[in-house]
Amino acid sequence: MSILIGSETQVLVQGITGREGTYHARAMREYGTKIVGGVTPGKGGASLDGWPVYDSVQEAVRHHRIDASIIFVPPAGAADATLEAAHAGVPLIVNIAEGMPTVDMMRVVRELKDLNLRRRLDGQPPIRLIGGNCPGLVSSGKCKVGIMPNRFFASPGRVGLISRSGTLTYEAAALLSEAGLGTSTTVGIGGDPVIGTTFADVLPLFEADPATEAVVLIGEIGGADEEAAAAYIAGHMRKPVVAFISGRTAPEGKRMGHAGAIIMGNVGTPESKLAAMARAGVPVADTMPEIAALLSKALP
Amino acid sequence: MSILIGSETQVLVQGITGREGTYHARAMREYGTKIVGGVTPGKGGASLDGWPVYDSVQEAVRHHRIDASIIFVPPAGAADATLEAAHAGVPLIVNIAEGMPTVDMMRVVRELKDLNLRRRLDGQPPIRLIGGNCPGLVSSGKCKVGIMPNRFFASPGRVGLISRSGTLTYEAAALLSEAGLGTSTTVGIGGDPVIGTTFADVLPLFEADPATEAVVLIGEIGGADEEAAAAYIAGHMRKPVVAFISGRTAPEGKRMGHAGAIIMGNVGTPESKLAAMARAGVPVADTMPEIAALLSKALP
Amino acid sequence: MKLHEYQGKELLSRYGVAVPMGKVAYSPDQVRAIAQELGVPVMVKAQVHVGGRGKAGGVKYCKDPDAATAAAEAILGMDIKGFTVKKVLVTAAVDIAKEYYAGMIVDRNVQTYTLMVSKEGGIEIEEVAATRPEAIFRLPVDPVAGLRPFEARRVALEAGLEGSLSKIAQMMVALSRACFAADATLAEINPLVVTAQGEVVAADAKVDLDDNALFRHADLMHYRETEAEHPLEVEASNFGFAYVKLDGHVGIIGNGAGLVMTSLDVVNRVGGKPANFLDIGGGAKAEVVYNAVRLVLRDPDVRGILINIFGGITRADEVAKGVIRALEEGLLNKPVAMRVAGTAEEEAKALLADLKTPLIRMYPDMFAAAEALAREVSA
Amino acid sequence: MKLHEYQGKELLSRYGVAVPMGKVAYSPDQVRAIAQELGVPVMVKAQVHVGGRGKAGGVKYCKDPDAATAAAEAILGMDIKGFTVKKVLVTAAVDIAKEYYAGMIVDRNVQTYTLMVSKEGGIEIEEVAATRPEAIFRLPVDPVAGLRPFEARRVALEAGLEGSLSKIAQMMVALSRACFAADATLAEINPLVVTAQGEVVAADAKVDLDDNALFRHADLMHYRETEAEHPLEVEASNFGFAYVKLDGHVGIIGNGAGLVMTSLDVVNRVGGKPANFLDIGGGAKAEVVYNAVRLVLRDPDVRGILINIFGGITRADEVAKGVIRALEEGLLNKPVAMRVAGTAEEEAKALLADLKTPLIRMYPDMFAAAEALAREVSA
Repeated sequence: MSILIGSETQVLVQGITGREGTYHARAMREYGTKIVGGVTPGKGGASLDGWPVYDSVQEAVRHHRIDASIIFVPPAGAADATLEAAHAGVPLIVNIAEGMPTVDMMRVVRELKDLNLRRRLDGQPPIRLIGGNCPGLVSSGKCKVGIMPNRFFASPGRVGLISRSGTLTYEAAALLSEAGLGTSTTVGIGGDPVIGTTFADVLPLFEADPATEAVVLIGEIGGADEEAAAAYIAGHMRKPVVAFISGRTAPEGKRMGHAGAIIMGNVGTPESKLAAMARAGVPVADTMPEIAALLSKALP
Repeated sequence: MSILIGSETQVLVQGITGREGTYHARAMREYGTKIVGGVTPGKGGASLDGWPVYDSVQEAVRHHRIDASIIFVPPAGAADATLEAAHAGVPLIVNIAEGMPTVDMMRVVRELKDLNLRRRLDGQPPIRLIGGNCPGLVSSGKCKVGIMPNRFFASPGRVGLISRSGTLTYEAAALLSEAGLGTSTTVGIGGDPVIGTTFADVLPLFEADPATEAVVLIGEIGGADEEAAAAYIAGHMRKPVVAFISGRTAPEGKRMGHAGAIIMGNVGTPESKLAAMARAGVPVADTMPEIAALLSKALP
Repeated sequence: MKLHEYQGKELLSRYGVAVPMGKVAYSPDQVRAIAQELGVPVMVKAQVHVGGRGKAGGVKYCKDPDAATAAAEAILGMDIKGFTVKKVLVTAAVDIAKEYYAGMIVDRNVQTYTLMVSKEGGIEIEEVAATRPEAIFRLPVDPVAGLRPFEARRVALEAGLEGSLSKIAQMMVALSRACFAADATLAEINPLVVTAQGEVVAADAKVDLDDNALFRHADLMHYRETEAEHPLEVEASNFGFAYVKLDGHVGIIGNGAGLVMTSLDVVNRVGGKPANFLDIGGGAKAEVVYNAVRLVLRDPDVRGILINIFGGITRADEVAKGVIRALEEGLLNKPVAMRVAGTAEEEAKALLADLKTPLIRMYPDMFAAAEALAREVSA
Repeated sequence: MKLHEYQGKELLSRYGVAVPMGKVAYSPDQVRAIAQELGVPVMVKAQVHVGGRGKAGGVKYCKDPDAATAAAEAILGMDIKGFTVKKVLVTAAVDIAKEYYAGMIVDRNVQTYTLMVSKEGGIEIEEVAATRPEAIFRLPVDPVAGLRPFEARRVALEAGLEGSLSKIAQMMVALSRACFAADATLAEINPLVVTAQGEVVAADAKVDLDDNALFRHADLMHYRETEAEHPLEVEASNFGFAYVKLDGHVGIIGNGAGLVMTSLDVVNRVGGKPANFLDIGGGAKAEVVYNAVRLVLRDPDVRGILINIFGGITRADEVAKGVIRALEEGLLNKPVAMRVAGTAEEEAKALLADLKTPLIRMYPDMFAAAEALAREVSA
């Protein structure tokens, strides 16, 4: 078992004929992902590595059951590609694009909310967006819809991993493998200020997932997603959660790489995040290796 | 009984301190309408004829149960005033403003649809907008939320009246009084291209209203609202309906006063409207006085 | 408000619609100068507020400045369906590979704009709509978000448009942006041309603006050309009347658009021909009615006037006073058939009954009034 | 991208925010000329990318051109928190009746902008937020529809703003329009002034633009002032690095924003002080790493470099090659503590182990690397 994706997930690659799109489509296939085709407007009818290329997502969904779409499109077109997938009814959209204007993401998130209201009234499941500016998802050993290096996700295991950071996700996954714990599903939610799915959206899925026994949450400074996650954990989670927060010594007002990693006044401070985790009874690792130790303590 | 409004309806007047607003607030009170107050931004705290004036609709709803709001605001501000009332939860909004940009109305109608989706999910009744550029509603002898001259609506009666035109509404009401039939509720839906409530929205209410025994529909050239009404009548109405269509000899491409009364190519032609009414078995009066005659024939 | 092709192109290009280089000219010399400046084959196109320029010979392809000058000489001053050509657009001729159609129109039935796209560009879209409606693909455009690129691509694909998909979609998105920003009621790019080089350009543009929204477009008011409208329409709009010049002999004045339309219908029904549509609006005073009567009388086609009033907010006696003033000032030289009812009906009838003139007659209903007048003016 | 007050006002005024007349000046003579032209008492205001100008004496009220010239002489060249004042804004002084605050900020928690309004204008909003959060009224702004006048009025009323309600609301709506149109991440009008005459003007403006959206704002690029940024930040941005200059002595290079932030944390934890944040991004080749090392070494504050790599898409051996190139070219004159793990970790370690230099040392984890380096550079 895993959350959001699994061995049967059929994946579409938007921007498949671009350099990044082609590279990662191949890497996903190597991992075991069922890629069924790709989209590049204007290149419909072509084929790549045996995959059919369509002009639009709508055309692709006419030919395949699409469970998820992953977007490799330059930041200026990423919002449009996301909406294209959403309006075609693709239930899971993973947006990799780095550098999208924040206003574009605001509008995408707003439109998805509307669309999901309508879907709810029609009895359809909601459309979920992961990212942008995220590494995607891996269901260890089954399916990857993302850009994570395959090697760190070879050990299916007991721990659900959620992170705002790419490299730290890989490092955490490697640590969990080494510690013999392994990962169940890994979700990189992305480092932008406005994103489709937050910690608090993913935690309930892990809580309900039989394959997940504990959760590692890798947060960072900026915003209040970690605080919201802590509130959710305190109120609803029975499985143990261990957190790590990066940027704890970053100065105020400086954007630390990620557009979302910035302390503005008293918003997004590490103090607030650490206090929220403490209130929720979530142990926070001071260093990455400490994560495994804290987990071992928490797990039965 | 009547539809949409009745003797208990509490009405707010937006733009009450303006010339039109004041004049019609008084005329409505004379008719018997329960006006509970008015709104003019920046004049909150004042009073007019004993009515309290508020700065915003939100403030007004804090002090009164508001069942309906009528808008006397210049066209440039009418969309905003409508949305203000809608977001404050006023269930019936009557927009009198003549000369609103069509794009403004498109956006208002779109937003109301969204708002009503949300309300539906929350188990709340929808918000209904009548107009713009309409004379409003009268429940004969009980309540007027509009600008119709009171004298033509003195005879409560058996006929529901819906119209895209103002003066023809008054004339029809007068004819129905003279004929001894009288009106139950009269709804002026307005002559603009994009309006909040169409014939087909009002017909089901008359069909369900015990006080209404027959319906008179006064349409005109332009658009396809009459065709949609005919389709509804054919499929769902048991009560007799008599129609009148003005502009039957108007030339193509000329805007006949109302922004919506224009034949564009083969859209909005009288032929199409007459054919639709014929298919639905709805007699169409050639002259206004004929309406009463056709009704008398149709009524039991 | 209707825009000329050159105005429409100027407006659309502000929002990102690519158009061929070009300028408007008022004389053959100016046309020569522009053609020389462009340095390529040009089109010389009559700028008139009426369709069918091409068939009338108002659009010419010219391979050099001499040909352009000759074309301008032929076209300037030409009469096209009653409109005299006073200016031409001189524009670089485009190397057409494909001709498509894209238009946005206020669509009452979907309560927003509908985008219409067809593979069959260059010809009258009404013709396509009438004969092969399946050749037009339609999409209601969200009035808050506007048309999005993915929607534009979808419609282009469904309509079977070929080549330069992204550029075609971009043009449609720009067209949509222009409509919302400038409050167009109609904006057509016809033909939307894909050139042999794969570029996408608007070779023609037809744009109508929403009169109700002009108050927020001070920057577009210079597009207004009072000379293009009927002089009486210009004057009526100064008075605030809804007035439309028609081609008959019976002047029509009434209160309320529906009632005036109905008066037109009645006049037609009894065999008369309306000379105009004139709505004095709600609550008109004697002065307004007086001005309406004067205006209608200034139309040389008018042989008599039908005044049809159902007093609601308007008082019938004010209407009577306005007509009487015109009579007293000696302006009334044509028969007036009046039907007055509703608010202040009795007072109006009393005022009119006192008159000792054969020119003003009262009738109990609009049918009788129209019939008598139609008989009189056709006699 | 941060804008100066005069740039922010220019931008906001394009969207309808009323601002006092004014011009930017670079010399006392220019200031005199502008003050004479304005012909009213003026404010002379330092234009620097840092807060607290007022307290530092960088803002002066001047009743006539002589006073303005004297103020300019005092302010131009002044040092404010390390920034030299090179230009001043000369602007008509406004007749303040009320001072309010209005700001729009990208708010991650509501996934759109939040409009913030307070009766307490003119002072630092962070201070109000910290001490009396109830004095700030907030409204999430629909990112598709933007702020609507009725919403702006509602917030103004709730916040207790008095007088000129419609004009205050109009200014907020214009502020919102500017944010969406120009992709601002922050836009503050502080104070938002209601004058004694009932006019509403933005007496100050602070605007930050979204760097990710600059590609669609060619018209705003001239606001960029490379001189205002740290020279190394300018150079780093030319290389495409996410680089932030900090005030310590330990240079930091890593791959991935999270990992670099964590490296900063570790250095701080062991008592060191980071000199910078530098993220080489994903998939960097040797050349990129070489440039990163060179860039960090050009910072005179740097006494040693921590290189922390967890190879994912980035190969650790490419990182090693980049560092070795810097060494071989003789550029490396400070100690480098390296932690390499992940993809191509073994290859990287083999390359580094071959080196015969005391300058580059490998550590098994980032903690050990940071600790050793911190000890070394503080010795």
